[in-house]
Amino acid sequence: MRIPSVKCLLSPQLVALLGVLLFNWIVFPGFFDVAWRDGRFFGSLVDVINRGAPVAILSIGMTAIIATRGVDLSVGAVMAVAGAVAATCAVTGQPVIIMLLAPLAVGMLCGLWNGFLVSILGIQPFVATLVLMVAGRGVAQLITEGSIVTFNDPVLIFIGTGSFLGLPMPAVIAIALMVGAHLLVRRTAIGLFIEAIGINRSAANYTALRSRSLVLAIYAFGGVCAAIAGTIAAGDIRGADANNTGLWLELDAILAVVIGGTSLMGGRFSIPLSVVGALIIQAMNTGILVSGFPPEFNLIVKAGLIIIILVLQSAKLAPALDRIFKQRPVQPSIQTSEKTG
Amino acid sequence: MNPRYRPLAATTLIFVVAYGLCILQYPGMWSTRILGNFLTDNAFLGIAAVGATFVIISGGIDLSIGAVIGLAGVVVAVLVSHLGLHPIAAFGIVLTMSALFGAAMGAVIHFLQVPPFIVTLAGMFLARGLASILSQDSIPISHPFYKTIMDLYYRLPGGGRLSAIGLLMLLVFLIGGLIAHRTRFGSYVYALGGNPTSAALMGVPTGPVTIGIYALSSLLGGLAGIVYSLYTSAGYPLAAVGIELDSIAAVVIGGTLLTGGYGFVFGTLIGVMLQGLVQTYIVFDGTLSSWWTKIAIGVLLFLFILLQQLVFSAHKAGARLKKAAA
Amino acid sequence: ANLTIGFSQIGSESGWRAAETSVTKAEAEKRGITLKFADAQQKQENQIKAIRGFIAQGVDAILVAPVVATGWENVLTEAKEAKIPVILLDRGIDAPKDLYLTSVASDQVKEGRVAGEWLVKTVGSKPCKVVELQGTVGSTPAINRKKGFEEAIAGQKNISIVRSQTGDFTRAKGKEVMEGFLKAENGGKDICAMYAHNDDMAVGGIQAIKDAGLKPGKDILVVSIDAVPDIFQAMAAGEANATVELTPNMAGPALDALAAFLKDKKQPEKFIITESKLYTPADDPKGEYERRKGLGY
Amino acid sequence: MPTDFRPADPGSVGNRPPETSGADANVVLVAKGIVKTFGNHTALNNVDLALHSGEVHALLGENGAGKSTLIKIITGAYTPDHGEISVDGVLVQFTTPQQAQSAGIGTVYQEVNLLPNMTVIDNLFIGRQPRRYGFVDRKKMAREAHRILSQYGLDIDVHAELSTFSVAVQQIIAIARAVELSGKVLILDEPTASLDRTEVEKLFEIVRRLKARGLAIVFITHFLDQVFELSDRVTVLRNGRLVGSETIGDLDRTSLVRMMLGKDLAFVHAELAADDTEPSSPLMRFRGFGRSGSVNPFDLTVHRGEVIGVAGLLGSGRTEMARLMFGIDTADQGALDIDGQKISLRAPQDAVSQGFGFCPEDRKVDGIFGDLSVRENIIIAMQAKLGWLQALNRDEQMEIAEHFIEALDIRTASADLPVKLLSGGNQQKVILARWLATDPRFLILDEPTRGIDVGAHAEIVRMISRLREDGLALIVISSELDEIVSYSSRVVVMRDRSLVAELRGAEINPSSIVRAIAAQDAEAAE
Ligand SMILES: Nc1ncnc2c1ncn2[C@@H]1O[C@H](COP(=O)(O)OP(=O)(O)OP(=O)(O)O)[C@@H](O)[C@H]1O
Ligand SMILES: Nc1ncnc2c1ncn2[C@@H]1O[C@H](COP(=O)(O)OP(=O)(O)OP(=O)(O)O)[C@@H](O)[C@H]1O
Ligand SMILES: [Mg+2]
Ligand SMILES: [Mg+2]
Repeated sequence: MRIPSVKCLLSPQLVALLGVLLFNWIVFPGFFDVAWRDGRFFGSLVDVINRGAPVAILSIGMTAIIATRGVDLSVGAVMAVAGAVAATCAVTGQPVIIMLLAPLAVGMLCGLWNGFLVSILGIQPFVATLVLMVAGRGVAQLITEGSIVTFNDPVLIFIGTGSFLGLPMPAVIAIALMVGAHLLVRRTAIGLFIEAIGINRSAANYTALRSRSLVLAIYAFGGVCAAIAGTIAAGDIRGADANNTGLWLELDAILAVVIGGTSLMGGRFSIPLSVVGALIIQAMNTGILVSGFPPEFNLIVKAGLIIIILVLQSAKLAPALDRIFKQRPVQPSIQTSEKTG
Repeated sequence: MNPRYRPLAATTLIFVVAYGLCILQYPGMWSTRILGNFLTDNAFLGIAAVGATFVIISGGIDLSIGAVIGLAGVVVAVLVSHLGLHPIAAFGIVLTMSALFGAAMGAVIHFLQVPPFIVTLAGMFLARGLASILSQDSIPISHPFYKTIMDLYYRLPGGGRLSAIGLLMLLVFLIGGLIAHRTRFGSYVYALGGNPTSAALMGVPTGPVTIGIYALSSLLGGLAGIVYSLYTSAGYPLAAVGIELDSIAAVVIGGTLLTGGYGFVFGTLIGVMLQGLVQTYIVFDGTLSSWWTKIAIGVLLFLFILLQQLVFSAHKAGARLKKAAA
Repeated sequence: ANLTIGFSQIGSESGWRAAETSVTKAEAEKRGITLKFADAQQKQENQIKAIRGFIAQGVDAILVAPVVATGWENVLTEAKEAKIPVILLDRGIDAPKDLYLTSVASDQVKEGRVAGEWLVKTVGSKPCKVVELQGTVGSTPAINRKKGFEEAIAGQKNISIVRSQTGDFTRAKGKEVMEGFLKAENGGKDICAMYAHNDDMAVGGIQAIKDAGLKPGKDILVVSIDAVPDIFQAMAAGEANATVELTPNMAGPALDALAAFLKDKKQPEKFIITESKLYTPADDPKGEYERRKGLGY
Repeated sequence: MPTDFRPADPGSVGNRPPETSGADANVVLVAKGIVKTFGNHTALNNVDLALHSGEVHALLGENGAGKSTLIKIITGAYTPDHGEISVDGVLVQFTTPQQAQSAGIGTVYQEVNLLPNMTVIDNLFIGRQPRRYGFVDRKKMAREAHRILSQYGLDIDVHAELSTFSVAVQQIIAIARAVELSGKVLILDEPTASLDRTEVEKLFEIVRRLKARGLAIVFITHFLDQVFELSDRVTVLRNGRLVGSETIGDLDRTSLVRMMLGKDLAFVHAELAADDTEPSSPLMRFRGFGRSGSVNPFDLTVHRGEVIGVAGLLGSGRTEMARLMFGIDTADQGALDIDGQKISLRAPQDAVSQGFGFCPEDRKVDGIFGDLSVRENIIIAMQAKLGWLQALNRDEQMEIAEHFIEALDIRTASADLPVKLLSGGNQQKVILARWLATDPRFLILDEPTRGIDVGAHAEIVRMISRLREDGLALIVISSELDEIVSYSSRVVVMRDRSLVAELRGAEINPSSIVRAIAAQDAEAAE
């Protein structure tokens, strides 16, 4: 991979993440303490990447979808469905391979359904995925009959709570998925085509980009990402909570993507920056948890931080920031349109 | 007929047919009671959805409506029940506050060029947060004025009630329709949704219009909050959670394009009524478990959208795809 | 005669709620009653719509599990005009008493108090820092259960709530919040007890405690409310110390009262309060688990 | 609300405009020392412009010279970095186009900037709709709209959405709107690019009328004939600098071109088309090809190494025929053989895999990917042909892009600039490069020279000939008959969605094409 340029390290997203982490440190001085315990890292910082993983994974799929000028509101519901499927497989004693593949297959099916509505039937993404957002949670509850299906399967529990090289499994999965997805879109032409479709669908048609199959595939990928997140969420609490898994997470995922700099009007996107966006959101949540503010202030704090982040990276202010950074004699603005990372 | 109105006609037709089918299955659904309930029960949703229609036609989105409804209700309740203000004065204060709240969001959207999705999401957090700081519990409002308004209704033959808030909703739709289709501001809203760059070059004052659109949306959110507080005689910080999605769905079912630039206020009324119809149908059925309820709502939503798509895909194919990428 | 009753349920936000729904259905079936079920998806307006719909259909009676206490006067007046008796489940409402037949509910403040009293008794005079996992901000059970617990520990100088955050009544959030608390309170060494507004959050919290290398039930006492099967499993494993029961069978007493009323116009008691029973590991957790497993939790 | 443009510095009223010709009395608008930079690219460097009332002022220059940028600065769409603008001797600072409008400056920006989602009347009147009782008066607007458009010979449903009309109609509406708005100044940025002769004539008539009424008119075009026909004075820009302002009488064609390009230009002559030998090998054959409701069935055989020019009036169905040939619309009748094999075109992919290429006429809507870089815009069709997985790496892309940037003389600061920042003509070249990069054997060009400057125009015409010599088959749709004549080895004429005539050899000359186009009228007259 190319070495990220200084400019991208100074991207407003990373500055914002740093800012939120500093904020957390101010309200809770032990925030950066990391200990090694039972073969894994332990600390608030680790919690941020661990708890941020599901939204990060959702945002990976969501980034590509939004880049095509779409949106997927159903990811939260698909998480619930996938979790329910995984849990059901676990309690009915299915072989591990089925237990792991079944939720992914279901997630892909959900994604294909969304993609079918959007790309073949031409329904607006917002409503097309609203259908599954509503019905999907019903399906999940149908599978679990409204209760929390608890399981003791070591593999699922490992996925949700295990660790690898000292890092929590969810974070490892998220990082692997991020790197994989990023390489997939940037080392092939897929990324370019996604952007082209998002920027000008009509021109994409004139250029013979096979927009339909690509859009279909992207929604399917979004469904798979949601399924992975759902499996992790189930493994985390050792049970499938169809009522609450992924509830309102679609908004967090979209927020992460937008904080990551992808426009809801489609076009240029960056998967790593979306993941940074997800981390910013989680850092905010964790910060609120450890800060000791009364919970009725949670939303206000969150709103305040979002506004600050937005102002930081606002289109109008960005040039001003740029100028400040440019004054330092670091690598004079090698302005590549290549995406970061 | 002007082809522009075809989708609207199709949506209306779908509603009529769907209602007809419901009546065939449950004759009880053909009563003035149900018709009256449609208006009364959906009054606050309808009012909020009018605001959402403007926002969506302009190519934006407003996720803060539900929170504004909740906040407005709580503020009214605090002013009336705790501070002893007359409801009318409280209404005035709340409407002004909501309009300012929306204007502030519009200003951020316009001047800082931040996507409306995010600004209004922050607005949603802010409004909900303020509401739950003001009061965590729901505050009952027992002012006689509230009773008077809720007792104001026209009794239809057959036991139905044409309530004041139901009529207010119709009035808001009427005024909304006039603003959208018969005023300069309305045409600016469409222009902005069509192509903001062109609109600016053609002399549309994009800044004031953007601010106006979000102010209007929040103002109607505040009004919807007042109606909700009348409807439940209380202010509750968690009121109307998720209403923004319902109202957006109503707008879209009503034939408005989320990409902006195309839609009708009247279509939104049909969208709201269709949603009410689905819920009433499910209540009449009464056999669906919680999860089957969700699945049924999803499936019905899908059927409506599909039908609509089939009806006006021909209309869309030619014209819409040509939309310039700004 | 064959009765038709409408039941407006809040939604299906938790296992307990699902159990209440399935117990209600079972109780209705036992009595040969046709139950019209309407799920409001956590929205009061949907409940009001559903009740209006029931009135329009002319059902014989209406059961409501109200999502909030306020805002029922208008619609209940309509029901009264249509001469349809209404029975409240789970909780009372702010409305004139003549608008409903009876209310079958638990005393949520008492639930909190019972939990608090158990803690006071258990820790004695030792200093004890408590962390609290609240329910959804603004929800009635969260407010009341917090209130009751605080009342119970009010006189004890040695017991104090050091941290309190919302876990939204869910297992996942409960776990996440507890993780945060453990970091914030010296890796959990400073925490003596965890009080959760429901069992789901407690189960999540227990997992967080274990992940932090501490022993729930010993290093950190665990007390919560609801008595769902999974907390008995934890109790059997020695990981939970106490839970206060909230019975999902509100419909049984309600339908009994209704039958008596319809038969010979017998006005039932206005408030039927269900018991808030405390369960500890001494109360055969394994057996309780088995007894509850099939109830649809 | 619309009249709040403010004099920036009332003290400077009466500053002398840069032109010292003694015609100060009727100077309407002066722009002085305008500088505008985008990033580190200077689009305008110390440019002056003075407009007199009652004159048509042609603003000329190559693609990317800065003409449109200057217009946008004058009308408040951009703010200049330096320089000042005064109207009627009063310094002004327009911050929005609205203020310029209310100061009596009507503008048609390049690339029809209208609202495709709104009706014709909305587009004509937005911002100044007549009102009755506070509501806009649609009846009055409709009446007015009919009156206004009839001056341009346009009789259309004014309540229909703008997007249902062709680019040409939209262009006329944009002009009509600007004319209505202009009390002092009318600015037309390439208004004739998508108009045919008759419409251009109508426009000129109106412009002359406005001139007589004392308006100052700015006219940007790449058609030099039109410059000589209409304008009184010319100002020429080159690379963002002012080359000079001259009265038209002092110039001839060659000196004008030299001012624009900074060098002489060898004009291409029509001798290329003169060979009447039938190209030997037929490449493909459309038989009874058509689509109901769009294009009537036609027969056409395309040979290797020939250029088929397509002539016809606006709306005669030329574009629709091209779309059909490329599989954008699917033909519902007839068949296509390529090298004797039957091919079905169900989607553009099918066409591309057969080695077709298509430069659409509406580059903004169907052509460019605005936010993508010039490089990506150039390689994207080639990449689409290669598939999703076999990606060109950055260096390969760069090489291809650089090659075409040089070959077609695309003016861009770098290959990584978003293409939307290029001037219109350069965007057109980018799209051409995109298809040339796919190494096609059959290329459809729909109005390829629209909006292209003289130098590039000659270049493209030369290239068409070169491609043809390389054995490519080309179909070129153009409204410029001289141009068609200059490169076509065969000309087909369309009328009313049917292919009505085929001219070859010596028949290929403007007058016989005009005759073929107008045959219907002639028949009717008989
Ligand atoms: N917003 C912008 N950002 C960066 N560069 C720009 C922008 N707008 C224009 N340019 C550059 O400024 C130069 C002048 O462009 P302009 O559109 O004024 O050319 P033009 O003379 O109108 O050309 P054409 O005849 O092709 O329309 C071009 O090189 C273009 O790339
Ligand atoms: N002057 C006009 N008045 C009314 N309708 C028109 C006019 N010009 C074109 N149209 C319509 O626009 C549509 C587009 O036709 P098409 O683009 O295929 O024509 P064309 O020969 O390519 O002309 P152009 O030079 O505009 O590209 C046709 O359906 C035609 O009816
Ligand atoms: Mg230009
Ligand atoms: Mg054409």
